[in-house]
Amino acid sequence: MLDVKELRAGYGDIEIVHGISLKVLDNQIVAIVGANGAGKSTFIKALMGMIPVKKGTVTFDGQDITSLDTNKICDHGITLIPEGRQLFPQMTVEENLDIGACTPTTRKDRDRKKEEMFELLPRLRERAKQMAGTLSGGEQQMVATARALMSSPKLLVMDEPSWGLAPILVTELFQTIETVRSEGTAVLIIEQNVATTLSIADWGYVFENGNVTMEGAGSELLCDEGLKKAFLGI
Amino acid sequence: VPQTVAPAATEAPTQAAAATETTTTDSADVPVVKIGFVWPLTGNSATIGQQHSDGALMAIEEINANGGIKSMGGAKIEAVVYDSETSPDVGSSRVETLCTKDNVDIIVGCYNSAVTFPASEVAQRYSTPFISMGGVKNEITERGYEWVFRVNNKASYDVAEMLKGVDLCLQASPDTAAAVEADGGLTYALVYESTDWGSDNARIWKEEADKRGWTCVLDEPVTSGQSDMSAQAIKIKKANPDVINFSFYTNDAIVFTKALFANKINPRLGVWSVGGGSQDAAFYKACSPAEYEYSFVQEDWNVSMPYLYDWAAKISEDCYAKNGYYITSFFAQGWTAAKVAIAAIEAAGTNDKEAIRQALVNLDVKLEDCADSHIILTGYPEIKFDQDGQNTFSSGTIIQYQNGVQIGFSPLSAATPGYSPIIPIPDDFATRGSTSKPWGTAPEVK
Amino acid sequence: MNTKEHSNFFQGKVFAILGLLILLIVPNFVDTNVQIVFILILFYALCASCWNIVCGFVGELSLGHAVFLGVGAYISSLLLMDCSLSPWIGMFIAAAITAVFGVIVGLPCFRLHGPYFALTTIALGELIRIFVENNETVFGINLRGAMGLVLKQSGNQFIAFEFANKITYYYVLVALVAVTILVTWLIKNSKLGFYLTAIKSDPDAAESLGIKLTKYKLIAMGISCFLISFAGTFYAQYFRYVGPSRIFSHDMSVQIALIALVGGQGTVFGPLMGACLLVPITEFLSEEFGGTLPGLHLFIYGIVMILVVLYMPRGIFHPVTKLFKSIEAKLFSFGKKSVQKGEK
Amino acid sequence: MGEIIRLEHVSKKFGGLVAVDDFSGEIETGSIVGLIGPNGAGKTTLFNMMSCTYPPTSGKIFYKGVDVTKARTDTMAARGLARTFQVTKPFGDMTVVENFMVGAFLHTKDRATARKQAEEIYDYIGMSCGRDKPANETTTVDRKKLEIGRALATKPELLLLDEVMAGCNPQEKLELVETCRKIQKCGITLVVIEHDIKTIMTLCEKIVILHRGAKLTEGTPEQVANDPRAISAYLGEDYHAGC
Amino acid sequence: MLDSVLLALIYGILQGGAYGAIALGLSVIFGVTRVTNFAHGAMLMLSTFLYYELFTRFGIDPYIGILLVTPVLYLLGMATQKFLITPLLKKERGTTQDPASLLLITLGLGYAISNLFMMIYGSDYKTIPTAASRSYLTVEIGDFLFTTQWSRVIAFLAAFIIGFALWFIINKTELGKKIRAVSQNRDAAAICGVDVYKTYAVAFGLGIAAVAVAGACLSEYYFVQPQVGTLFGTKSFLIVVLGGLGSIPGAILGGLIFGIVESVGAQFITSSASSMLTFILFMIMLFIRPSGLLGKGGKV
Ligand SMILES: Nc1ncnc2c1ncn2[C@@H]1O[C@H](COP(=O)(O)OP(=O)(O)OP(=O)(O)O)[C@@H](O)[C@H]1O
Ligand SMILES: Nc1ncnc2c1ncn2[C@@H]1O[C@H](COP(=O)(O)OP(=O)(O)OP(=O)(O)O)[C@@H](O)[C@H]1O
Ligand SMILES: [Mg+2]
Ligand SMILES: [Mg+2]
Repeated sequence: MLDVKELRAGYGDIEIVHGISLKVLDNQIVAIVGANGAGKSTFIKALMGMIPVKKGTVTFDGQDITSLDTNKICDHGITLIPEGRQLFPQMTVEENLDIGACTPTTRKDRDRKKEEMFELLPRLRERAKQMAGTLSGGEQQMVATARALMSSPKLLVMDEPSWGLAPILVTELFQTIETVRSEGTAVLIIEQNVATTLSIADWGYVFENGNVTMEGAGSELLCDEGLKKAFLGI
Repeated sequence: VPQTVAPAATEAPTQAAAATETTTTDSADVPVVKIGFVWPLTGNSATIGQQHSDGALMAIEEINANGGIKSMGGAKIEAVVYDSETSPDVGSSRVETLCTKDNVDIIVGCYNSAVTFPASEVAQRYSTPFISMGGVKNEITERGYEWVFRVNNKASYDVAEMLKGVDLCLQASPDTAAAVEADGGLTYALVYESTDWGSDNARIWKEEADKRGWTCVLDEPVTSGQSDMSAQAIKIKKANPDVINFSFYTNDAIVFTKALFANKINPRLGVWSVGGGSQDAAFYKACSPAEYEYSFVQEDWNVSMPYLYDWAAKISEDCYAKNGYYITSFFAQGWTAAKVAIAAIEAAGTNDKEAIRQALVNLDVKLEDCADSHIILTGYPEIKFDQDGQNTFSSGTIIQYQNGVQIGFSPLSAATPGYSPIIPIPDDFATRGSTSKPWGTAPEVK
Repeated sequence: MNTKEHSNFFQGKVFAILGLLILLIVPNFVDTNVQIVFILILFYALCASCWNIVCGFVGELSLGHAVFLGVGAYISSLLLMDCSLSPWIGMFIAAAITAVFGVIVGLPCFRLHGPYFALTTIALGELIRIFVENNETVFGINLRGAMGLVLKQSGNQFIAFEFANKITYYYVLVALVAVTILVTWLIKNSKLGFYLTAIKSDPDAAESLGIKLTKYKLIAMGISCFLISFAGTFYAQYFRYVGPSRIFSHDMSVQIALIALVGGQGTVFGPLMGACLLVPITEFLSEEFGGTLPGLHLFIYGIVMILVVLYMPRGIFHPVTKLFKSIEAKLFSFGKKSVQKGEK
Repeated sequence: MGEIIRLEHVSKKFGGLVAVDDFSGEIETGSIVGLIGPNGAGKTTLFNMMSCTYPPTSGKIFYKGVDVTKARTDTMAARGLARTFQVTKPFGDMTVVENFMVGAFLHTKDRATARKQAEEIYDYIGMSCGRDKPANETTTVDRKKLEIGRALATKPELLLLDEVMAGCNPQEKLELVETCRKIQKCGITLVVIEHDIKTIMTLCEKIVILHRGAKLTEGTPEQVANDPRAISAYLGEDYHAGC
Repeated sequence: MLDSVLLALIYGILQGGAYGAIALGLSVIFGVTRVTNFAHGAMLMLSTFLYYELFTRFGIDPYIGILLVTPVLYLLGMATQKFLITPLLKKERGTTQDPASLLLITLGLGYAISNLFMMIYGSDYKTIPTAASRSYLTVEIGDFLFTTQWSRVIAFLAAFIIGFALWFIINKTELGKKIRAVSQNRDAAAICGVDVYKTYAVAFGLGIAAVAVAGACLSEYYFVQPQVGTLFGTKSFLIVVLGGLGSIPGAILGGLIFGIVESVGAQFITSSASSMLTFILFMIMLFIRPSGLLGKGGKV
């Protein structure tokens, strides 16, 4: 469903991502792993139209979405859980979720979706009326996840969702991801938690200095010796 | 390019005329005389500066159309106009530019006293004659500068005239005078903007009033730029003075006048204005006649001029045709200051600055001799500078609005024949202004 | 910050030196009328540089800095008028008092941030203006209220800070500007400069590193006020008149801030560049159009500001030095290659 | 050795929310203490109070025996307490080394000395992005290291690290663990907040688990790992099983 | 004495409401876009000139003119955002936005607008002599006379109407939710599918539209002149800051405080001293509450 070809992007004059091609098929979990600074987040930003694409194309469900405005890309059914939460600090948790479904098409389902989210993450129901800015780091991450799911996206992009999460929650998070996929949403995930991620991923890409150096089925990659050395510290 | 009215503006018609005949004079031969003007064309007193400018430029146009400076072989006059932005440093820089770059022969300016101070000093330094116009601060001509002259009055003259006007009113209505006396003597309220101009007027008024034994019941400086003066009106009402004296520029004058009227404040000897905003044509467009009915204004010119002299009436008509208003104090000031500058050059017969200065020192123009020269539009009986460079004859008129018409009554020489001040002010708020004529209407001489 | 800017500045050195030479020498050979513009350029450059020392480094926008200019002007002029003290001495007394005044005022103000700070400084400026306009005497000192201070001419005496020709005034300013820029440069490369820049980027982090926010802001404020007071003395002596409605005006404050911002805040030479760009434009437009079409010059001024911001949002300093650098690189590309090799 | 910092019945309320609830404890000079707990347990809040970013609602804090409950952040730094921020706060306009210099200026006025110290720190914590890279162009790990280095530059005796390893991959985490050990060897006391249990278990001598603002348990890594309350509240059965 | 203080209080409240009405737009714009719109006064002035033209050319009363002028100003506001501010924000995308450049650009715009009108209309003071400005609300009980133009009363009421309308839009509508989201985190809003720049433009437009309504009320009792903006501009800033930037009730509250202090204060000290008093009070209040009376705590 997502097909990225030869994407090049960067900040200002500096090119960070040097021609990356990547595919996400229907109902797949695709993982991107790589060292810090490999350009994973930059790739995602370019994909989402948050920084300009220098070269290459992004097609989604057969439509060219290269360099559209971020909100237009969202309209196509891609949502992002950005690096570092990015909530609306002075709005309540509930309002944060509302914004997650604010386009005319998604708004219809809003209340039902919200209920679903509260079921999924009960902590949020407790905090529904609290200002998001005063939540703890982990609570904020939950809000960010729930907010992204509010619009029932076709593709969910997650940039380090386990950042700052307690181990219990990390486990829950990965369960959530599988639940989401089982409901028909494809997932593109960036994670430092390489082992767990690759174990649930259908396909994985390894980024290094803005290039894809390796790709393959999640379980295959897990067994790769070089990878083990580089990321798993074994 | 600074505004150069002269040759370009007036030559067009004359050239057209000349073309049908034959070329008479080679325009390149005609020497040019330059007069520099610095006025507030933006900022708080911009409307006033604009009227000065209108007056001066019309005066120059008139001279140029009538053959220029005769003693210099018909030299054309070129006006160089700058905006002072109502700022002392900009104003004095512009005067410096006039002295150095434009090399003008004489300078006229700058209306605001605060600008005139440093600006006239620059002229003094460059030994260029400077005619102060508008600025009433006493000290302008009290610094011993031989290059600085002032055509118009000092602040102390303004106030003295007004107090004399109040005296006249008391004389005109002995009943009122007796009533005032019975209440323990005359009381007055001073309301003024807290700039040097406003506070100066208030200070001088107080000094003069003390001599007469009058009591100050309210001394109220107001920061300029008010959008409501009800609070001040309440205060005045409580103080209940016999006379209110105010000094405001146009914007505050409008707001103040409206507040007084709304609150039905009616001091028995009237509301007196030092001028400033209430001499501005814009003031009368903004206020209805009912609001300024019966009020007294110290006009810096003789409002009867157009009715007393045909030539002045003609200028007033021309002014209306060109600018959309009849002569105002500011127009007259600009006109006369420009004319004085021209007269000095005419008398000097040369561009030499020292000669022009000498001509100014020796200048002596009487109103009755102005039938052809039209120098004195300000209604002074005479223009002659004392050793300080101050024109000691400069005087304004005290007028009262009666049925919307300006009626002059002090000094007696400028009185509109057949009228006397209406004192005490009638309490006719319900009908006031209903029979008023539009502003600028001439009084019917009885 | 430092290293980068240094290299920038020194790489554009041909132009920098050229520019400074123009500022130093050219005024000798032009009409008085042009000299006036040069004087105004340096005067505003001086004020803007002082503004920059506190606001540019700390990152707060003061829109009331004219107050300190005015206080300096008033004190030195009063000392001259009432105590017959030469402005050369008076200006140091004035500077010291202004600095103390600045610190006292800064103490509460620097608790505020962003727009709150900016607008409080506006209020402060207006307050002082109205206060001086309405009070003839303060603590027994005759301030002469709204009338302002008129300095008498005393003949062209050096001791009285009064000179026959503009060029002398100009060189006095050159000295003052040079001192200010030197001070700015020294600050920028000292502990103080690092601390101020740190405070600007993240006050919380700065505080956790042991930086006393208020203390360093106030030191900067004191230095800024000390120096701007000289500009005040110069203003008073040059125009020989100090009126509260101008020197304490909001317009003056905004003008000072504008020049520094357009030049590039937090840079050593930015304010000077800003003044070199804006002052001639204002002067030229005001002279050309002030008399014929009142308002046009300020209209164009506004448009210029918009354009500068749209195309150079961080001020003209960096783009201009970059431009100079590239021109220079082209002009001297010859000799440069060998130099580069040598460097490596 | 004695304790470097002691908290007595410290509580912090935000409006109605109790973030830290009657917490008491102390930290031995020279040790590495781990502070763990679920999200929102009040770990960062505890750090903020220890570094005097805001005062506790009630309770007292003693640093080296002195009551610092109402002290200010900047004076704490001068007394030898440094911290990092969970959300990194680099001085973006400055280069990496200049960031360190800001810290180093706490003990020197001289620019050259500060620069020298800053460069030493750059080498010491093993950064590789280039000394003169603008701080806002650095990667996540480098930002974390930048935070640590800047804090180190103030020559602290007590260093509070708030999730410096979050967002790092295992390899990088190992590096950081080494760095922490190195720092401890220099005689600096460390308090570390971290969610990665494996890392914290290997690094710390003592672990405190915070739960809903209160101390749930404390002890050596083994004690904690086997504490049933810790397992149910925080570590999860999975983790326990995994061990 | 009591009489006059009571009167002054009423006048002060009326005047304060009018101040609040003018300041509201400023507050909204700041709240959303974090732009301190220094062109606020100029835009107010611009709207009064439009009412003036409508009145003199077509005899349309400003209160009716609102229907025509407000949409125009709304578009103007949107255009300002779109062509001047959005490019700046886009340029600085990712980095924190620099308040200085936004200040400069709005200041420049203010200069340009007010001087453009200076060129076109000159510096004359013009008034719009409508029925409301010429008819008075008078309450006379014995010696006690309260009288004011109806237009001032309407201006006072307008403050609450505009305030309520804005509050409603921002807090109770879907659009408002988006506006608030954008104001708090534009990147996050974008990934939620909100068109950030359009929302900014809408918010800016709303703020300017509110100014246009206030302008109609103002032009009914004050005069029309290119300098009017400077006068009310500065005051609006102080009011908004006093009330708390971005807070709608705060703007009205700030206005009322200013109006009351000016008016009642003048009964005890001179008017110019009471203007000083407002400034002093302003500063004292800020030092006590650094983010304004109703401002949300913390840094802005
Ligand atoms: N705003 C920016 N401006 C300039 N360079 C940047 C910016 N943000 C990131 N970079 C640079 O881009 C490179 C890649 O960063 P990116 O955030 O994409 O890495 P990542 O793979 O997501 O790593 P991480 O695991 O740290 O999130 C880094 O070298 C970083 O220095
Ligand atoms: N300034 C504040 N105002 C109101 N509530 C706050 C504030 N800061 C923190 N809180 C609340 O206090 C609780 C503790 O927050 P804290 O940041 O200390 O958690 P934490 O243990 O660091 O969590 P995490 O591991 O997710 O960072 C949270 O519920 C949070 O919502
Ligand atoms: Mg990343
Ligand atoms: Mg935390």
